[in-house]
Amino acid sequence: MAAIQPYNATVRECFENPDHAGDPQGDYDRVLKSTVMESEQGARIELWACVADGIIAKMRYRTWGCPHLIAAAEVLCRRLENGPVSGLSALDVSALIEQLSVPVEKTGKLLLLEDALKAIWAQHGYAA
Amino acid sequence: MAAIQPYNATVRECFENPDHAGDPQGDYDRVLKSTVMESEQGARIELWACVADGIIAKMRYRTWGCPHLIAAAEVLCRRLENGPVSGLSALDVSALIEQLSVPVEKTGKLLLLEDALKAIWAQHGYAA
Amino acid sequence: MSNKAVYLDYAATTPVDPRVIEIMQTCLSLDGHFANPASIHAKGRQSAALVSDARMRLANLLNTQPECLIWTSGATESNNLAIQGAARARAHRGRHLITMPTEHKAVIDTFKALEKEGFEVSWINPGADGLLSLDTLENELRADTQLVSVMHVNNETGVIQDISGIGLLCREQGVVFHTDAAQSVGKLDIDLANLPVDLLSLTAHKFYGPQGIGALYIADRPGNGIVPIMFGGNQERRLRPGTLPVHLIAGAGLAATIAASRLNDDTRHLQVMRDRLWDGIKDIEGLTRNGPDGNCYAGILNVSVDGVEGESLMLGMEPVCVASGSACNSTSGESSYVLRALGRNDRQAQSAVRFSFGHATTSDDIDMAIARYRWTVNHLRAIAPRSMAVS
Amino acid sequence: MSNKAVYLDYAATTPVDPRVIEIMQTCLSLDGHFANPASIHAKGRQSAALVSDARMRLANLLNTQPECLIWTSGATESNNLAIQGAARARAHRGRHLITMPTEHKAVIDTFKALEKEGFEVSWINPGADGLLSLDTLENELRADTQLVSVMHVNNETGVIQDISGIGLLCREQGVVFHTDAAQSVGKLDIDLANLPVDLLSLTAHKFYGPQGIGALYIADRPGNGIVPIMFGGNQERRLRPGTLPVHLIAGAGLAATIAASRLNDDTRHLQVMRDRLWDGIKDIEGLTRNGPDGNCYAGILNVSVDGVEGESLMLGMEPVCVASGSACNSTSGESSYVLRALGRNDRQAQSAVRFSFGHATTSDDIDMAIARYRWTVNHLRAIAPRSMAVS
Ligand SMILES: Cc1ncc(COP(=O)(O)O)c(C=O)c1O
Ligand SMILES: Cc1ncc(COP(=O)(O)O)c(C=O)c1O
Repeated sequence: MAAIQPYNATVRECFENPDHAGDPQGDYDRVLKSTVMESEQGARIELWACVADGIIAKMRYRTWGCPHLIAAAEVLCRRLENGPVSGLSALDVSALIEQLSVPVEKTGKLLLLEDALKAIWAQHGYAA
Repeated sequence: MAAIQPYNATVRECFENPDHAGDPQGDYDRVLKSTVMESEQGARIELWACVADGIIAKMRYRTWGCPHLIAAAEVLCRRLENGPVSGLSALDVSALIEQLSVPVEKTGKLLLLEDALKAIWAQHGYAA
Repeated sequence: MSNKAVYLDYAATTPVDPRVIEIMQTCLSLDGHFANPASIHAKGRQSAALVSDARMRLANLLNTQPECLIWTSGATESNNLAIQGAARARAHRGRHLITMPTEHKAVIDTFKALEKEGFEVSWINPGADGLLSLDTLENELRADTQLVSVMHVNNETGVIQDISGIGLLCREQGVVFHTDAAQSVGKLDIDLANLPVDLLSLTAHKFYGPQGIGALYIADRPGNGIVPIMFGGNQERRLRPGTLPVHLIAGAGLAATIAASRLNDDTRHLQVMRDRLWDGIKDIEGLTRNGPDGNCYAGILNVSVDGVEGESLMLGMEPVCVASGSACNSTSGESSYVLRALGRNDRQAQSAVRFSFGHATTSDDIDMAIARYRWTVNHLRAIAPRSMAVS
Repeated sequence: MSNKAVYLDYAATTPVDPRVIEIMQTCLSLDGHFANPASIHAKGRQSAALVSDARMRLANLLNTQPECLIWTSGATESNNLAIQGAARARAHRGRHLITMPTEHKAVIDTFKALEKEGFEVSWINPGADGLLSLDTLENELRADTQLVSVMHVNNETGVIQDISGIGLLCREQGVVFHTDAAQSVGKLDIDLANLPVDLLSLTAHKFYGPQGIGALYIADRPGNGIVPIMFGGNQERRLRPGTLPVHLIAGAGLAATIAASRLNDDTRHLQVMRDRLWDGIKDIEGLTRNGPDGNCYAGILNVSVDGVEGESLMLGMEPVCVASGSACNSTSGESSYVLRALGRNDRQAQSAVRFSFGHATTSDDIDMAIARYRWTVNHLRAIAPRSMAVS
């Protein structure tokens, strides 16, 4: 029987344990931040990247949105934290869609996260 | 639960044992006969009354029709046979309807039998 | 009566397969799969999975895609949705429709309703064999013809129409072809991937599924759109709203799988039963077989007999359960319009008995039917006026 | 998941009562009552007797005559038949119709279809309490108004309309009054002998009967005729053709009897459950109850909460099965039009959760729902941007 399961295990795990949700605490060389929203009534996301010693020392997000968006933000932060700053340069949206089994009609939601990351990378670039 | 049973026990018994169906055999003072039909394609009935020694010595019928009509003819013959000739004068249709639990939409069928009896009574009258 | 009843009315409705009963039961109680498949919670999703599984099973039986199937309450609704839906969807192109007077009431009365709405319907009579002649159909097809509806297997006689030939003709002319397959789905091999059929109606209770559930197949072809007859929700591509009845759908799906698996065996069994019955009665004087020898579904044998009244014949047959004419009209009292269209007169049509068989039918059942039929015919002839005697 | 699921979505559909399951089973197999009730043989007559018994049971629940009830496939079909049927039957007298935007989709979409057909529909908004004001209705009634349709109990909020008052107004003006009672039949006391209702829709799966069977009540009054939407047979006074599904009808009938017997006890139980839930969450900041305190069916509690996204809220509630907005639209993704009509903004409407209870609901179920709801609201608020915070 075809299991109609809208959320895969990764989504569920991230939803239960959004370890990177919240504001960044602590002192960093630079704290980059972006805020993106779908519409006045729609989903929104705040994203922080804290840079120290040439790496991404901390990633944080806040979001009001569906479980896939929450999970996408969490997965992204886990992946980038403690990695090179170049990680901020681009989001592999299709890999994320696959990892989170995002249904086609919802893939648009992930563009929000892509926009948030782009805005941070732009800030980084201007300041660099 | 309301039993939806189109044929009561009397109808079933008469249908199984139509003892008076068939032509009359034997010698009688008078054999009165009538034939009535609903339409070319519809039900028909032949009715015989055999009179001897001032009584109805034998009643016989033949019919092509529904179980209620068969039963009505059988019941009528059983009732009149060996009774006074005045029995031929009239059919108590409503008693028959009750005895055979004839559904309303089918009561018209019994008029056929009434007509057959009337025709016999008329013959009797003319000849008397 | 129920204990010793011999059921030979499978064309009216079949009992439900025990395995189907079982799956239906798993859908009813609080710990089962009863939730609304449209609900997004976990139990709703389980129901949705069952529904999609069942749709796949039905699609497999018909060799088509699940997306082409719309659940309905039965073939009556499927016929109405297909015919009203296609006629209205294409009314701007033309208002000429074609069908036959030997169709099921659900088709006939729907076309009559469309006539009142301003559509023009050509009613093509069958030949003496019950079949639609392709030449006649070709002659009736016009530039403004939009829809042809011809049933697959006739419910009274078992006559099998050449739906492949009819469908091809329709395709050539760009006309939508609907077939009422209530009597053939699960009984004859139907391969929709290779049949030029646009719309096909079916109902589960004719193939050992539950009553109250059917489907409409809508071929995925340009121009094959229909408009709904009921409104109110997103279910079934907005073509058929209402909470999907999970137990009925699960039952219909399993019944489809079971039907596919036993199709050949069943057909052989039905042939044996039908031939046994025919052999047991064919010598009766004044007997007519309604429907040709060939080109007939094996599960139905319809006979008329001279000199015998139909209602009394039915009583005499007890406890054998058979149909007089179409079961769907049998409380209406009219004699069968299908048989009259085949050339039977009123007397013959009213004496018609439809015996129909299923996989539980035994030789003993058939022998009982033969015995009752012979007894009743003799009995009623003995009672009838000599003027009715068979010459 | 299914094992530990807590089902609080009774307004979407209920599990089937064990006694109802039992009677349904006696209708399925070869030795049971599965025959077509239209067949005149012995087994057909047994089925017909079951159907007439069930019709009587449903009539008793509603205090009406069995002749006034037509079996359908559910409330969606009943609504379509009533509304399309009455509007078209009276179209020669006038083409003005009245309903509300807070009706079920099966009513709304049917009226929208009639608008396309050339009928004029007045959509009356409810007050902030969800109720139709009788004064407003009186003002909207015109000489050419033919039909008013207002539901009894709202499926999202539980708001109970004054159908007696509405019906009286309609009677005075010679207007047909239809009510969608899908959410009230078997739950509230409905006495049709003393209610000025002309047409009433119901569905068995909302009161522990099976899915796929409903009925339309048609009051026996002059001028209350409807025309059918499907054609094809003599069943149901020619208003609804198709083989009558015996097991579904028998099940619906018994469910009606059971519902009547437990109506008062159930109501008390539902009140206790609802109050326990409300007491357990009402202190949450930014919480709004959708629907007034009074005039509400006890089996439904609908709440919105600020600062929380609806889909995530639904996931957080697992394994408690609740509805977001109306179950009937929940896969559509739109926020509830019913709540927006009550004055909620999009954000509030999309966060709405409908808890609905049944007689199997326990205090433990409620406590679990309270715990999950509180946890989820806190959890999601902690994740959300501070700009979304509840002030
Ligand atoms: C040929 C045919 N079409 C349609 C139907 C109607 O099916 P249902 O009663 O399930 O709607 C039947 C049987 O009743 C049938 O035999
Ligand atoms: C108020 C209301 N009307 C109509 C319906 C439709 O009922 P069904 O899905 O059984 O046709 C429902 C529930 O789905 C309902 O809650």
